[in-house]
Amino acid sequence: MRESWLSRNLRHHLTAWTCGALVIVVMVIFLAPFVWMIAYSVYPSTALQAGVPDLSLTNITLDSYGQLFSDPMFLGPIVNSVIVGLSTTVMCMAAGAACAYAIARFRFRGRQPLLLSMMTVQAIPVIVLAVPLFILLRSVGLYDQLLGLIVTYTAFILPLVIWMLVSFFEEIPPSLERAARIDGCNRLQIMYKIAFPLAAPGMAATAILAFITSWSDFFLAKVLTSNTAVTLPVKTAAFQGLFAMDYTSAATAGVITAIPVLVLTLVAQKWIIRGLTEGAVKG
Amino acid sequence: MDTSPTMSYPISRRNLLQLGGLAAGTLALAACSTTSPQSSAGPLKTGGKPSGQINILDDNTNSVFKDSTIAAFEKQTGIKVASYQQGNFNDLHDKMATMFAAQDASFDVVMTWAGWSAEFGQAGWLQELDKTAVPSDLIQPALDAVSWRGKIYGLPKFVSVQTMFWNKDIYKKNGIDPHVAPANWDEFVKLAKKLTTGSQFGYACDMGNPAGAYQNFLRMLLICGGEMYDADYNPIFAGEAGVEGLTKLVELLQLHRVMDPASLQITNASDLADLFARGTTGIVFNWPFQYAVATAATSKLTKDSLGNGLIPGISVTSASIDGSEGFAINKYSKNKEAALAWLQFVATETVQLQIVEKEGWFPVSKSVLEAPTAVAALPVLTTYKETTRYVTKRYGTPWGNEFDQALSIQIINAMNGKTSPKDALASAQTTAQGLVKKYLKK
Amino acid sequence: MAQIELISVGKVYGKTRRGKAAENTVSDLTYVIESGHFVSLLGPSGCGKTTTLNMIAGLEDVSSGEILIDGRKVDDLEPDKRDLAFVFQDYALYPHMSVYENIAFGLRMRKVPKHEIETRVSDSASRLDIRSVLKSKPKQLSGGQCQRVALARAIARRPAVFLFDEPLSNLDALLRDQTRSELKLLHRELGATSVYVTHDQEEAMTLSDRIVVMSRGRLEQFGTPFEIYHEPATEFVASFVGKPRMNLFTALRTKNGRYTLPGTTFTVDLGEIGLDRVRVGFRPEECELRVVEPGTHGHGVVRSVEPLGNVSDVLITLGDQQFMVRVPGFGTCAPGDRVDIITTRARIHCFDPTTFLRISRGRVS
Amino acid sequence: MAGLAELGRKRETRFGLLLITPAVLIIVMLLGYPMGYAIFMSFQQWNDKLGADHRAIGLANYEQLVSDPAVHEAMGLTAYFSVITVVGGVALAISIAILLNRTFRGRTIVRVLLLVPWAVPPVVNGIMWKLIFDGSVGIANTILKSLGIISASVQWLSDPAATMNILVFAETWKLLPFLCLLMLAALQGVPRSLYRAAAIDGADAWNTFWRITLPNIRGPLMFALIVQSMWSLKVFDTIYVLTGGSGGPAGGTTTINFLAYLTNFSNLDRGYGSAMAVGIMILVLVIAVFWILVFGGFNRKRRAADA
Repeated sequence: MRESWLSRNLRHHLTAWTCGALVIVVMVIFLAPFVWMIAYSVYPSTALQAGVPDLSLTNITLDSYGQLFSDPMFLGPIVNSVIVGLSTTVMCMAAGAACAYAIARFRFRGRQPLLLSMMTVQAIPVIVLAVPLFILLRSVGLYDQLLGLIVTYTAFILPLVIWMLVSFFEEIPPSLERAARIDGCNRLQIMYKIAFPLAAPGMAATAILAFITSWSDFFLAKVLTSNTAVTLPVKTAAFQGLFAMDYTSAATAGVITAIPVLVLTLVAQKWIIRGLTEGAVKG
Repeated sequence: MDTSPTMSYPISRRNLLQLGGLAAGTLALAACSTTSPQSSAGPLKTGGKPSGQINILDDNTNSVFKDSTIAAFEKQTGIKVASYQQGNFNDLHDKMATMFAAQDASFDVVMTWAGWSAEFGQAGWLQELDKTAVPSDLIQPALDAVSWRGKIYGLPKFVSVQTMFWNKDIYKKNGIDPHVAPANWDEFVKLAKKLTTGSQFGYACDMGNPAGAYQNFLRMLLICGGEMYDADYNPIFAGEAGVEGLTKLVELLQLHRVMDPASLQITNASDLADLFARGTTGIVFNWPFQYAVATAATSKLTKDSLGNGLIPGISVTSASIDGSEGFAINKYSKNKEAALAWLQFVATETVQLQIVEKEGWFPVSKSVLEAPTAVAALPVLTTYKETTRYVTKRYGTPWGNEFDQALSIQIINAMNGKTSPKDALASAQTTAQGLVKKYLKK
Repeated sequence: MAQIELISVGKVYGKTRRGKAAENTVSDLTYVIESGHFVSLLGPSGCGKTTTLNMIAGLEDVSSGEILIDGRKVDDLEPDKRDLAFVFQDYALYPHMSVYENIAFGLRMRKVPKHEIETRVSDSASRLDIRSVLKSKPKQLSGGQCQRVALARAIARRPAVFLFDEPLSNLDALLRDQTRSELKLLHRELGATSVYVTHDQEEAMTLSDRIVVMSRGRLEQFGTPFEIYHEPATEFVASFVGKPRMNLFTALRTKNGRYTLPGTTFTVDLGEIGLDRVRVGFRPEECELRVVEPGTHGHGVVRSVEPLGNVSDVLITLGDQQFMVRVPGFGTCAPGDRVDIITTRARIHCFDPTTFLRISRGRVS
Repeated sequence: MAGLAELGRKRETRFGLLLITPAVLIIVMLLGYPMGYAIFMSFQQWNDKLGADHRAIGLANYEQLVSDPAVHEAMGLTAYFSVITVVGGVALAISIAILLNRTFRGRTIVRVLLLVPWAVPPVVNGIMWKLIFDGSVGIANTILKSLGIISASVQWLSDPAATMNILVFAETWKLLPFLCLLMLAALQGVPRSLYRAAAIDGADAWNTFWRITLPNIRGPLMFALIVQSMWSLKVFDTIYVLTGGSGGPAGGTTTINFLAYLTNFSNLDRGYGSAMAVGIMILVLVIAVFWILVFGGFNRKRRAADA
């Protein structure tokens, strides 16, 4: 009896240790590349490209950050990205929340097909739309304009936003909205006094996802901007130019591009996962 | 409660207007995009006194324009340069193709080179220039870079030719006289072997992307005395010269092991320049800007430790490839005369001298090439003058992109020993024949 | 206070399309809820009682007929213009607002002055003894507290009409009884017209001035609890109201004019009603049992005895029917005993077997 | 009488439509119209380098699509890439999720940090892996050399197969964390009591996984497979940055989506390129339907067994 108890205990310990070790391995694989890029941005590249990388702390320098942040050619894209990201998010949430609310609450023909076609949009390769989109935006004077990027991103991100939000709105008990009607809210007030606050966590997650998606986009920004509206990923990729490859700057730009997204993701991770899984289960 | 449409709404009126505009644009789209470019009355001539304003799209190779040329141009001609935008070279092709396809006129002047002059010229997107508008003393490769099948689609802004750069420090370390360039390919191979020790390689190149693979093969083809196409654009590169050239290139990597294997993953000339500047590579064939990179403060080399000379030949004494750039005029431009004025201004002696002195590129006109101040500022100019005695070609064609892609697959497979150079080139030549047939049918 | 009048009110979901008939949820409801009355809508689930309540509230449109409140047609009035309060089955407390805000919300929406809101909130809160939780969020409250908040929210509004949608169904049994009594008191104090939806006949009986019994979207009976219990208008009402269920069976007229349960010796005298077949009902608590002498047959055999303490329910097999009799205490019979059923003290309910309507007749002994 | 009620319902519907309109309008105008335009282009002989005169050629572009060896090559690469990233990625995600579903100290922080790769924009992802796998200065060689695994630098990005594997690795690295968290959330939705019941019924770990865990995370699993399939077929940014915009070396990373890009923007063959893109879209949809059928079928079979 006693012996078998011991061995069972031992087995448990062994499993725990193995799993612990595995977790550490997984985390190293997941984090090391990014850490290495951070290293590239703070060490002079000569120190890292030596046979044995010289990682002494005295070598650390923030010069490349200072350099990039004092370069108007780099600051412009940062500002652009922030404006585009925020405006896209606001527009997505405004149009998306209204649409998702209607889909979740009102019965009308074509409701289900509408939701399904929203999903189908996800299947469209961006590449096919680039030329017609360019022509479209240029003909209304939105080429290389932040607004042009904003409406384009809004269109691309809206389906996902709606898809996620519908599941959040469906979760709100209809009786709450009936109560609000009795209490004297009109339909619009029900939306912004009851439904939106109640779906707030989901809406926050969705908003963050919208921001991240628009912030990270590369291809559309590449095609739809040329100079004044260039965004951060395009600028970052451009550090790989024919006459401009500069590993340190590229790494620094990479870190700068990734940081806001990282922070937002970490803050909202719980909601993001919930939003996507719930959409998955119901959609 | 009243739920009529008068209720305030999370979409502002301005947005609605914008959406309305989009709707209108949507309708306009079908109408505008299938029409042909408006046919102008033949090639553009210099005429009258141009005025108004122009917009210029350039790559980011030259900073001299922004620094001083534009101001000088505006002062002299009275034409205003409303915007001068610099794009990344790698992004420019897609950007320009998209713009042209949409018949966009936001840029009057666009940067071009041999490949694009052919491609966009044939597409009818570049304004053809009349012979009278072209300065008389242009160097031929410079003019080639802006021409396609006898039609001139722009004016060159600088000339670029690959020459051989070497690291004198490494030469000395390995007991080689650093002042003498190899007279032929065999000497070069011998030299490279001597320079290859440990993690140090005698030779490196950039053939990681299709254009790079094309360039490296073309260089080998030329120094073997071969040609890409005959006079009627029938591809003939898979002949003896081509096979010999590619074989020698493969040998550098596989047999002599003097080529840095990283060469196969270097996708652009600047990476190659950086690699050379790190001081562990004996020899590279690169564009003139290698001089600036190698003598920069961050480089392991200095002016004194940088050697420069002709690329050694195999069947010929020497040969090289051209990478000259120029400016062209957008076919849809509303102010072509003013655009032409800019093209001509850039080709003038004053501007060319500045490009040589400040940027390290070669000039487009013979007179500047002879100017003593130019040589003083850019020692490699001497080498360039020598290269003008030998073949320098690029073969820019409208099918360049497709061809480079197809060729590079074969070249890389040959480099990796997966096919023989002969089979590789035969296969690429078949593809090329198809492309030529497709694009040159009249 | 207000009078509510329903005139052939009907509700249809969906449209008649491609030959498919639309589904009638509720049809032809006509009755008047008098001012100050507490009226229950009673029926099994799906009978349309909640739909009716929602139509009165204005949460759903009326498909046909009309609803008048105090003589005024309210069909196109929004819910908040009908001067009524609604207590929902799941309470429908706004989770993102504190209890105070929940109670105050409806008043704010009506632009009631701030100090007035404060008085009313604290009034209703003290009436329902929830002053201590005013600052809490609904999530922190127990079910009973939520129920009280929902009531307080309705009271604070001081509406002319209270509408309750099964407000007690989410409470446990003990709390339910207690709250029920409080509701009754509350109604007496406030005196407002109340419409109360429930499927629990006990609640309906104890609370109501009038009961509306519904089944399958139709009105079965509208009347006082006494009428509902003692003079059920239809067989449905008879079987639905009363616990244990009324014994109902089909009786046939014999040659001697009495009616008999086929295959048994159990007969009953209904007088002259002019029907050969009739549905007859007895309430279990109004019948009595007598164990027959050994050797005699009796009406039936005791199948089981379920003692409840003060009374016992005895199930008897009567031919091919079951018959339930409620006897005092633990009773005197055991399964297997042969018994006679004595109905002398029982009120006999007769229903037409085709229309299921009550057949009026005098008391039969 | 009925008129009034009708009016109410209409008002309701009108309000609903009013709410939906802006979103639908934006999507239709900025996606629907260009999409239609692209489909129109795919039926045209539309090669910009051949001049501006286009003509309708019916299904010729699609016929070329079926017979083009370059497409076959790219489809092969796409299949290789997708199968590994989708099936392998999701399987790996489930394993890691099971690992992380155990209780251990620092679990929360591990889960949070897990999202780091997902948050890295694709462009940055490409740059990052270039820093690591660069043949001459990359850290991968340095580490492997110092561990004595290799003696000379490996030129990862010069060999088509190796580059493809790095691409697979890079994309899996980026998307795995998200899939992990998705699976983790799904795992936590499986009632504990089921595991206890299974343990009492004597199910071993393997059986528990197949008969309890897997059927109960079916919904999220299907979602993960569909989403990952879409992403895998549409991968672009990382290839672009990692290979210097070439899809090389030797076309080794030219997946079907990248080929569509090259056809459209390098070769300027808009008609054929559009046909290719439309083909990709159909492929994506077919695969999504495939997964739904696989899981729907699974569902039906189970029910039949239960009955």
